[in-house]
Amino acid sequence: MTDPVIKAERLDLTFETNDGPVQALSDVNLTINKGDFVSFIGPSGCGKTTFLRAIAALEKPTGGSITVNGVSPDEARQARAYGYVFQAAGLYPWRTISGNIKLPLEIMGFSKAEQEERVGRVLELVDLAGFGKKFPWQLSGGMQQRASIARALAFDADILLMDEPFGALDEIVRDHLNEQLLELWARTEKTIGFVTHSIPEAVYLSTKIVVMSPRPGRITDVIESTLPKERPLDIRDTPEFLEIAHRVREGLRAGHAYD
Amino acid sequence: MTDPVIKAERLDLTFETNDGPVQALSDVNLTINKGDFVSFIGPSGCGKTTFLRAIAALEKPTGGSITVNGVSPDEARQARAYGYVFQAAGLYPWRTISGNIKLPLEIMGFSKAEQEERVGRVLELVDLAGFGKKFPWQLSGGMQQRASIARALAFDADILLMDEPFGALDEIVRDHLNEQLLELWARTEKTIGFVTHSIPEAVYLSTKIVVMSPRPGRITDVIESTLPKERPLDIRDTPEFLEIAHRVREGLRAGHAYD
Amino acid sequence: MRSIVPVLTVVAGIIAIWYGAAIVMNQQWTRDQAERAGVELQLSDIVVDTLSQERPKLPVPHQVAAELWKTTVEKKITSKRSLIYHGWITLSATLLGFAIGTGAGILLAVGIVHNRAMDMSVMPWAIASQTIPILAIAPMIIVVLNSVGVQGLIPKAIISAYLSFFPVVVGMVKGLRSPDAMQLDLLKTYGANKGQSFWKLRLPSSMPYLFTSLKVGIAASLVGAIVGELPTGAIRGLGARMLSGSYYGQTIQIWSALIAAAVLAALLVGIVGLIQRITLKRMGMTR
Amino acid sequence: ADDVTLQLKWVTQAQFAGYYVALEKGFYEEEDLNVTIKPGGPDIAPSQVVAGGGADVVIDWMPSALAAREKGLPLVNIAQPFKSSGMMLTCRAETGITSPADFPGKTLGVWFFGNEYPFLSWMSQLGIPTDGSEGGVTVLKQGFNVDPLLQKQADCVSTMTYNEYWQVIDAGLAPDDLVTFKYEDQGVATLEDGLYVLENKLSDAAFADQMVRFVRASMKGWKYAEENSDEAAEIVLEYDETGAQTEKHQKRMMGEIAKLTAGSNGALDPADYERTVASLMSGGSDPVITKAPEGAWTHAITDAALK
Amino acid sequence: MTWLIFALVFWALAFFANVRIANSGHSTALWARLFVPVLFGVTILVVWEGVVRGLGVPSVILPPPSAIWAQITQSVPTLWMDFVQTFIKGALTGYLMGCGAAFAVAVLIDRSPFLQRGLLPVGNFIAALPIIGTAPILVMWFGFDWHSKAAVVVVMVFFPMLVNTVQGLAASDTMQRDLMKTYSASYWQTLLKLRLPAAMPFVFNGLKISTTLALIGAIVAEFFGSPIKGMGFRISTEVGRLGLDMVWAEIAVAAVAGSAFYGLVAAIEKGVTFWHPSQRS
Ligand SMILES: Nc1ncnc2c1ncn2[C@@H]1O[C@H](COP(=O)(O)OP(=O)(O)OP(=O)(O)O)[C@@H](O)[C@H]1O
Ligand SMILES: Nc1ncnc2c1ncn2[C@@H]1O[C@H](COP(=O)(O)OP(=O)(O)OP(=O)(O)O)[C@@H](O)[C@H]1O
Ligand SMILES: Cc1ncc(C[n+]2csc(CCO)c2C)c(N)n1
Ligand SMILES: [Mg+2]
Ligand SMILES: [Mg+2]
Repeated sequence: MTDPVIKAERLDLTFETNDGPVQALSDVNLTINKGDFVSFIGPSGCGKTTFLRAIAALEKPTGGSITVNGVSPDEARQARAYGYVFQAAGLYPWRTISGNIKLPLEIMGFSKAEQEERVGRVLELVDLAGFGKKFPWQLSGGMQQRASIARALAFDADILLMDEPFGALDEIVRDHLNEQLLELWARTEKTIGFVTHSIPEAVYLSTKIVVMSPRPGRITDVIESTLPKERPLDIRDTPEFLEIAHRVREGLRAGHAYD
Repeated sequence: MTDPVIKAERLDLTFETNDGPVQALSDVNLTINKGDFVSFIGPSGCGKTTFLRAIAALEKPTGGSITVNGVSPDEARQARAYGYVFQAAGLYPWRTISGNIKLPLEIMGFSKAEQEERVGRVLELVDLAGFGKKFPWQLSGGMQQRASIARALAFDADILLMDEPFGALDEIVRDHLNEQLLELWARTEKTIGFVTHSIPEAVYLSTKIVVMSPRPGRITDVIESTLPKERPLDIRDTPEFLEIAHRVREGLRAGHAYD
Repeated sequence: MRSIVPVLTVVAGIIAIWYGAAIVMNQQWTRDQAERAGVELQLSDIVVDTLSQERPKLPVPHQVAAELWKTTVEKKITSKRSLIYHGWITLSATLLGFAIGTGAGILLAVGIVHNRAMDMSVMPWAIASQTIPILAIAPMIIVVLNSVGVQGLIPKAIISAYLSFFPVVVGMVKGLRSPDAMQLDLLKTYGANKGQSFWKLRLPSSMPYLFTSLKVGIAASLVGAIVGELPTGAIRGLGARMLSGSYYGQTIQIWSALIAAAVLAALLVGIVGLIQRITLKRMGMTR
Repeated sequence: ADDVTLQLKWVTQAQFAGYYVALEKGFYEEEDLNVTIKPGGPDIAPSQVVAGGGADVVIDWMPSALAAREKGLPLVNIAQPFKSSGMMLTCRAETGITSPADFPGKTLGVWFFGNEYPFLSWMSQLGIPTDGSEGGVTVLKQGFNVDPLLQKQADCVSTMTYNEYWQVIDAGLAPDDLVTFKYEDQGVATLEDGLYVLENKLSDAAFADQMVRFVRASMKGWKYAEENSDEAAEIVLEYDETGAQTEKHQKRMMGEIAKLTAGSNGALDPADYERTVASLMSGGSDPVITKAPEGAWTHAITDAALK
Repeated sequence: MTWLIFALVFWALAFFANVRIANSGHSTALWARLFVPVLFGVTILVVWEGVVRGLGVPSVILPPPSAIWAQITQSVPTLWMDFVQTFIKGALTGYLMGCGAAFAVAVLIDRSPFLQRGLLPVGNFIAALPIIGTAPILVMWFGFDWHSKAAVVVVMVFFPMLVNTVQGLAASDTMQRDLMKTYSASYWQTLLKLRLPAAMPFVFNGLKISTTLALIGAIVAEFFGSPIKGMGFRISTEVGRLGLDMVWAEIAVAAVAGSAFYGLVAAIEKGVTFWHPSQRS
């Protein structure tokens, strides 16, 4: 459990815009080990998405370094290390839901039969069985988001990066998917980077919680979870859980201007 | 407080799709009075968005009737009765954030000075002051969502329809905006229709909570809140609050297939 | 089919304007003739005469219709006086040219989108190539092809292709670049190669642009095929009909060939439109 | 049989009847030739076609052939079936034009594309500027037809005695409504429709022999056409693939053409040649050709063909 | 032979140079964006010169670029006069009127589904009339001067512009339109604030294609009757006279003017549709 999978050192990232530069990440240092489940939490606009994108080589840092499995994020991407769930569903409008889920499978060269099998399985997982033949605009917002989660789970990436995947889901579906995700993680030993706004969700899921502060995005706290790996839903009522949640809330509040 | 603003009777709505019809709403009866704050809660895909769209005359019911202020939704729209926050931000990419917020103001013929004044005010309200000159793709997901809320608040519609407006926001911003919204509502006597997945949020904000069941979308429970109109944030720890929340959770759970 | 009534209404309007314009434009000639003959004219005489001149400045619809009827229905289609025969000659060059032009256009666009060197060097010259007046270099193309032994359909098709490839390039370059950042990013996270991003993302999202370009392109092909008939001796085809009509001042013949060409163009554009609708529908892009 | 390709100067019409008759009647076959006749048109320069190898022999007017020769394309006249010129300027009488002295200030339609030389040299002999300057004429590039005259966009247009003139008549104007100036009558006639080949190819004996046979058969065709005017016109109609020519017009054209070919047995009359050259060189400051051409014609072919 | 070899070697070198520059880090620099197409063009010219000289192509078929350049420098006044007549008076006027009319018609018929269904097919029909047929007629109607050329251009650019604008006006997405509906925005407000901006990428497609069509149209129309100036007049006259140098000199002017025209429209497009994904990457 101690090989560093993702290692960011003194990471800086600045966007050039029409009215001046925007510093999105500033001096970010973080090590994520194999099998870690890391949640990122922080106020809106603090750079969570940007950091995830930098890990997946979708943004180029303007300073510092980042390595994934010891190589550059670009090389890791070539090796198909990532499954990514974007903040918006981003389904291709000309493909049906099944077609969208098949997309990565086609690209990675799975056989037709295997594709069908996997599509069926993940649709089941996100509770969308029966909607495979619909087009994205025929689904509700939450259903689209679930479809995009299914798409990222359909193939076996070592690193799963999820940007607020459960944002548009109701509590009950959310709890259900949280359980499913934990089970998948325990079974497959994936490394997961997970952005969320829900403190209980972050605490429930993670082995490590990264609290970020607003612009320029910095890491203000990294909390190692002391919860056991086996986590029934009612662990959320234990004092241990509540204590971690409290610490996260304090960290978050510190970054805000209100009160 | 007893003029019906929105009155739906035996409402049915069926979508025709490439593989057969999808019934989104079935036999929906609901009366919303002037000054009500109504939350809609229900599993993903149950028809919440569809119902909001029907109120705003964006979808045509296939059965039953719906009136707004005693006239058809279409006529109400002509009278500019609605402020609508969509589930996705839907900002126009060719306008800056300020430009996007000005859009309804231009359409409704506000003076230039008034436009500037209001844009400044609502940007402040959603904590985006300083981002007016940016383009939508230069903002984070949550910031875009806040911009779209600002856009709907910039003008004074009598009926505010909000489709998961705070879904992509962290707890603290969310609490802050909840307070702001309640204050605005108390001040202006608006009628508000609000879709959310957060049970505490629904209970905290509403005078009436509508629980919906999955496809075909039906109303399973309408809960009148007994909470006072004045609601400090810590009302959420009172037994009364928890009881209502419990009732909502039970109603929600009944509509789910799990457990 | 819902468009029948609107189309007929518009056509009726145009025909009415057309008759009116014909009377106005042709009356000068009627008056001059009468003056030479020294007769006085009533208004009704003028109207009757303007609608039945042998070489009017603007032939009236029924004259053109009669000529069309005569040259399509009443002539065997193998006859050299049959517009169907000439139309077929032009159509075959158009289709071949369109195939070449579209193929080349799409290939160029793909190259431009995927290869920076091509983007930077080819696009400006593709544009410049279109500013060369085709009618001026067409004879040279014909002469050069002739000297290497290429004759007949191909030179015409090449000229037709030359005119149709450009709208396809411009539209396709735009279309292939239309996917938004998130759609591209998704494929990047899969480590998809260029070919995969092309087939799975760029090509599907370019479809609306492609079809718009194809509609313009097929009309341009037809014009190209007709232009190409001039420097090949203008012996067959709709262009030859127009030219010989114009050479002998046979306005009615020009107009009937013109209408035939326009019908052909409308059919071709209509077919592309139909394919567009079917394709986009199957892709779920029309709601 | 030897293949020979002939490029015409214009579309299939009675102007080229001799060649079509020779083809139809088998005169070329008798000479063991397999002749292909390529119609011309407004976008085809015969001299360019022969330079590009698209034809072995072309029909062209002498002014443009000599101008091409001066440009470095060595065209040689091997036969001259047309003795006289059919070109004229046709004006509407109501414009008040009665003689060339009335031209200044008027608008004249002229054919370009290499056909403008006779007009330009005539005007420069008359001393009338054509560049739009004071006291000159306004020149229009006339399209393919006589519309400018009919639509009164020009006071005069170029016509051929055998073709466009009759289109004006057919359009409803009477001969009395028109005033015509034939180049022949004005003393500025230049040689029209001659047969031209590339000079270097003539040194090839086999090619020269083909040309001899070609000219012999063609002249046989021309004489047949002159005598059987209506039949010749029908043969031309047969070969017109556009289906645009009318019998009435072609028969009348053939009648007029016969007048122009009448005086020729095919051999170029050196006197006509000299007159043409003189006319082209007399153009004041802007002559069509600047020095008398050398070797622009030969009797070698016609001598062998007609003996 | 040496000419041919020289041309081929030059081509190979230039090819490698361009690929190197384009794939280097400088590829977005201004100098690189100018240098690469220029080198490409120079290569074409060198190969052309080499092939013409190497194979001894007669200059009445294809003159070498050097001869064309000599002709250009000699005939500046004539070329300028022709340019003004054809480009400024004919093409530009026609372009403005044709694109303007097509745009207006697109907006008009967009308003009325009835007209859209009625006029669009008929509009396609009329605008698909080939130039060879329309030019003689328009010359007969509008006279020999530039007016008839402008009319030909109007007819030529109408269709591409119309199709693109109509397509563009349909390009806004459902949510964007729904938003306008909730404001109960009037037709004109929706048009001005949503549909026109969203249509701009398509509109500029039409405008760009039309630049080249306008120039071709104006030149070709002169073929069917003209005063004795203009680029089309000069080209057809000089082809007949075998003055191929002059023909290519005019073509060169046309290519430069046309490219500049296109470039100008493309630059405006970049400014107006900066937000479109195709302009952002
Ligand atoms: N393409 C871009 N161009 C310019 N600025 C950008 C761009 N993308 C992000 N930013 C800026 O970078 C900052 C961080 O954005 P980011 O999307 O990472 O936030 P986030 O933490 O994901 O927020 P949220 O929770 O709202 O999604 C923001 O201030 C945003 O305005
Ligand atoms: N345009 C459409 N065409 C066909 N079916 C549609 C369309 N829009 C919605 N639906 C269907 O109608 C049902 C209700 O959708 P709706 O968007 O109202 O759900 P929702 O309650 O808003 O869900 P969520 O919380 O996930 O946003 C879903 O089953 C969806 O598939
Ligand atoms: C553009 C153009 N140029 C010339 C002529 C006339 N023309 C062409 S060939 C020829 C001699 C043989 O008929 C004549 C007089 C025309 N009509 N249009
Ligand atoms: Mg984000
Ligand atoms: Mg919804």
